[in-house]
Amino acid sequence: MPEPTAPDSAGSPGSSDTSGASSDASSGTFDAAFFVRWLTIAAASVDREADRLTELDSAIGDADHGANLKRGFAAVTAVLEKEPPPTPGAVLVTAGSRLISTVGGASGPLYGTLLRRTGKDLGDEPAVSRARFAEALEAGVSAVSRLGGAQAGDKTMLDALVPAAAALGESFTAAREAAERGALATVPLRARKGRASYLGERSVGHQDPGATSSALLMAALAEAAE
Amino acid sequence: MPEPTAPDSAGSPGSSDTSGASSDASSGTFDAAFFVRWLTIAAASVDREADRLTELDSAIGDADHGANLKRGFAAVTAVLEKEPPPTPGAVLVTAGSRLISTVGGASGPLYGTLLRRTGKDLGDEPAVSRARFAEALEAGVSAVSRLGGAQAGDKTMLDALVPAAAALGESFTAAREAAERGALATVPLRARKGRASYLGERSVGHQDPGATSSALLMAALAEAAE
Amino acid sequence: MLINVPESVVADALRGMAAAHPELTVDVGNRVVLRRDAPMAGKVGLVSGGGSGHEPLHAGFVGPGMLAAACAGEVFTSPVPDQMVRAAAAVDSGAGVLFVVKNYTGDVLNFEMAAELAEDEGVQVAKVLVDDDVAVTDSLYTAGRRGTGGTLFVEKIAGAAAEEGAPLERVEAVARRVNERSRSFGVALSACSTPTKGSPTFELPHGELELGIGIHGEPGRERRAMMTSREIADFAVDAVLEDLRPSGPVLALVNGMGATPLLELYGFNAEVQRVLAERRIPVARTLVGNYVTSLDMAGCSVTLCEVDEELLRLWDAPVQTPALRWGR
Amino acid sequence: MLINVPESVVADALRGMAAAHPELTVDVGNRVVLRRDAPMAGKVGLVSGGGSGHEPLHAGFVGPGMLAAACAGEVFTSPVPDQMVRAAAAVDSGAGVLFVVKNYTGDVLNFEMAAELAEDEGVQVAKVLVDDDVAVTDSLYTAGRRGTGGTLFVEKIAGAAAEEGAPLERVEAVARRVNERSRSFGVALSACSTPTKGSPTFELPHGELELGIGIHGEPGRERRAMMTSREIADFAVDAVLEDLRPSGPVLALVNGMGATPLLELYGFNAEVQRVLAERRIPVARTLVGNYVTSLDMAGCSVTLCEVDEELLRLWDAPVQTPALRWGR
Ligand SMILES: Nc1ncnc2c1ncn2[C@@H]1O[C@H](COP(=O)(O)OP(=O)(O)O)[C@@H](O)[C@H]1O
Ligand SMILES: Nc1ncnc2c1ncn2[C@@H]1O[C@H](COP(=O)(O)OP(=O)(O)O)[C@@H](O)[C@H]1O
Ligand SMILES: [Mg+2]
Ligand SMILES: [Mg+2]
Ligand SMILES: [Mg+2]
Ligand SMILES: [Mg+2]
Repeated sequence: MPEPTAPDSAGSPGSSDTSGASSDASSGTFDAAFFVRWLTIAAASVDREADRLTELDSAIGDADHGANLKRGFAAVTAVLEKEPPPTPGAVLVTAGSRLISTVGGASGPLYGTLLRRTGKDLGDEPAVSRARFAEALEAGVSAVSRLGGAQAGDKTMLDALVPAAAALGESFTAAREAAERGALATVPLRARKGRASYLGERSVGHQDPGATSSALLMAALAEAAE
Repeated sequence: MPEPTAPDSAGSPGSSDTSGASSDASSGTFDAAFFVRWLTIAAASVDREADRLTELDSAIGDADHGANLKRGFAAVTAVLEKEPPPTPGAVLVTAGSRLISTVGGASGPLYGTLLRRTGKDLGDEPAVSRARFAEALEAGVSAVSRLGGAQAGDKTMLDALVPAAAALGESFTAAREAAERGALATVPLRARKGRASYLGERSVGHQDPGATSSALLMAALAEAAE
Repeated sequence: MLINVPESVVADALRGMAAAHPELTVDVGNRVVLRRDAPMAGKVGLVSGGGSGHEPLHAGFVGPGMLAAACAGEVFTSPVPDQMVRAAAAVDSGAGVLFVVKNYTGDVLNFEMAAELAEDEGVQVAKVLVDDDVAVTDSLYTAGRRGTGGTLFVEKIAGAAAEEGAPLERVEAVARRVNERSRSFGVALSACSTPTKGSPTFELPHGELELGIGIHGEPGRERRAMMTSREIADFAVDAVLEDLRPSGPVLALVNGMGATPLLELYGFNAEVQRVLAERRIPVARTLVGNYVTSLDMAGCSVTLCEVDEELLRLWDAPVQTPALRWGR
Repeated sequence: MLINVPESVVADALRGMAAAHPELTVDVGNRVVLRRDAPMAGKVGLVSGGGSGHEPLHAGFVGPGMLAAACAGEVFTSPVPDQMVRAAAAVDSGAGVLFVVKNYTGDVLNFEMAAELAEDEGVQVAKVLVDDDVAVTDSLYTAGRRGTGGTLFVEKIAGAAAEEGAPLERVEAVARRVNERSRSFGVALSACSTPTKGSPTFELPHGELELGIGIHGEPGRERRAMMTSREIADFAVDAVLEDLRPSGPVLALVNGMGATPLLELYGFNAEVQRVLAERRIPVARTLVGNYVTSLDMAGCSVTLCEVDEELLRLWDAPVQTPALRWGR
């Protein structure tokens, strides 16, 4: 792996996939088009998996998470297609604003804030390194945590986002895998935030829909980077 | 069969049970206690069969016939037990009035009228012959037909009551059997009166609940006479 | 079911109604709900009633400007004559009583017997039969068209006439006029469960519906694969218009059968209004809600009533009942 | 389901609402329902909203004496900030706006963002969170108590204060007071089906019920074998009283979740009143009906609100909305 390992990912569980044959290694920096590609792939993935997300939300929530994100990401791709913003930061801020204006529910402001804060942190650089992006994403994830008052372990999207942001310093693949593991790890947890918290013990044994959609977003990122 | 055959039952299909070992032959006349016994047996039978009557009414009506008659006949036995009327006519008039005051629906006024009219026809005779009763019952059945504007063949209680009244001239058993046949014969009919008529062709293939309860009443009568 | 035992459902509901509506007199023993100020001096009293399970019809329509009394039967079972006799005696101020009767054999017979008995007691009784449901052909081969949503129009408009002090013949004539100009058509998306039976009155597989249902949980005239709100509106409105052919403006009642969410019902109303606009029928007033229900049945009905100026004025007149309330 | 496609359910309902209620302004594009006379000079505007599927809450409570505007989100999904910003701008007469927000993460976040944006536009915004549901313990381990039936009390009573011309701080204080004195407990006898999912949100076998449910089709805290109306009333009222311990009279809301027939709901009210009498809690007013619903869920909730003289006066004050209407 020619790129430097982000210091804070040192203690994270290593990726089992060490081939590293993604565009990570070669590209070096990522421009606005890359971020548009990411969100376009994410939108397609959310659209495909909407029913599964809704099904998960039906078990411990209110059965709308899939429809919410599908609506929001469709709006995001529409605006990005119509007027592609010039910088990575602008892409993310635009996309985040669009999510806030179209999703509603808990996930709208939270995902919207994630993208907006990450984008703002990137400033107006025309292209960013993965390390820089990882740093910005951590800022975005912190903003989500502040806004919703949740921590990793509360059985929310943060259980996927926190480890993913940390692992992004290592590689896109590592971020994807960390998010997937984080989402799976929500199954035995008892929810402390969001609607699932109303269920108390009965939330145990179900995977969190928001953590699952976060894993989809990270998988889309890894795919965009391939 | 020592008793005279009622002239109008001559053409009716003969009873398959020719043993005639009921109290018909022996008693000659029937007093108030007999009519109370009839209605008490009828009440027990309606109570036992209430769910089946409701089930039948559920198919082509509104699922209340069993509950209606159960409520009404319970009220009838209560009043007859408390103050047993002195004559057959008074028993039937009292019972009919009670049905009218407690059943509601279509069957309340119809069965109420059946008993009241039959009872009125019997006047204040202290005991009546089966032939006299048969005559009075025909008057009661005619009153039902006038009140509800229905005829035999319309898929109503009249499909059991009309042949039963006619056969009662012959024997109690014949009346019971005629009522049972009449009730069964409603299955292929298309309803023209009552709620079942709303279903048009879809009423075909179901047995009429009112004809079924009329058959129960006639079976109770035969049992009382045994 | 949210009940104690099936036998006490109606009495329990009346006790609960009494607690919620101190402005009404609720005679739980006789199952009669009355205006507190009955008899209203010099005014005709409207008395209606029928089987329970159609709430808020009828007791929810008792109050100034609508019914003077309502008699509650068992679930889907006409009340008994004694109830109507008692109601008539309680609301008659000498100006007479109008019985509003939905056209079902049971209701017709019980109200008829009651009218005879009440007249024996010296009350002047007129009767109007409501038979607005076009799903049933009114012929020798049926018990005649059923009374459904049109009942609300009859009770509101005749109630307003009575409130104005119109004499019995006039109130009766108004009621008859409203009924003659009202037509309904209903659709079920699920069956309902009566307390006694405890399970759905008929089997309706998911993805199918019943067209031309009444309000007693009986199946309709025809079963079909599920239709969209748009298609149902087309079908129901056209079924009504085929029979009504209004030349003037109409009142529209877009009624829920009980379990259809208001969200869906309002959406259905949008489609009903669309069809009416396409058919060039002006709509004077629209009422959307669960008013003439069938326990927990999912579904809806559309009732149209062609109105002239007088009927519209009477519709708009103040009404103060648990379920309908406006003006003053 | 009586719909066209799941995606258009909310817009269709708003169009239908516009047709039925010419006395309201319905902005279908922005999903905001407004009083026709907004902004009301010198008066605070109450703005509420939330996911759809709880009708008549909130749009059915828009009108004189209650809400100035309601924002409709997708089914069970909080509206987006843009809607509340638009509503605030439309109803602000300079006297400021009170956001009435049910305590759900989504609603809280979206209304918070809206408040910030509206204040940027020069509108003075106060917020009150409704969290009356005692089935959820308000602790670090939950998102806090949910807002359910108490919302109706807050919107009605604060709406009356606004109508009287009380300044923003006062309207806000009244709203807060009502919320602090309101507690609810809900029970489901069936799950509900959202348009998107098209099937029940959870499996509830016949003969079982869920205790401690919210209004979003989520399961409750506990599943039990079916209870009688009497037992449910005991359980629900005691759950509320354990938390509320009123020393004075209460308002009682006996609320249906959508598919429970009014007949059953009134019967349930009789049991609720019985328990309250047994517990020696005087009931000042009772409201029975489907007001804060969960689509086609069968079930009920009980909300009690301890009132002083002022709150009772404001409750009794005239209100003119599609779903609540009295006085004047
Ligand atoms: N306070 C919170 N912090 C972070 N994530 C949260 C919080 N509350 C909820 N979530 C996430 O949001 C997801 C639900 O989103 P969604 O279903 O779209 O919204 P809603 O819960 O309003 O219906 C949950 O699965 C959880 O991952
Ligand atoms: N016009 C009529 N003449 C004679 N019998 C009738 C008539 N209408 C209905 N019935 C009988 O009444 C029965 C239904 O009684 P019930 O269910 O108690 O009353 P309802 O139809 O009012 O619910 C029918 O099965 C039929 O036999
Ligand atoms: Mg959700
Ligand atoms: Mg019946
Ligand atoms: Mg009946
Ligand atoms: Mg939601």
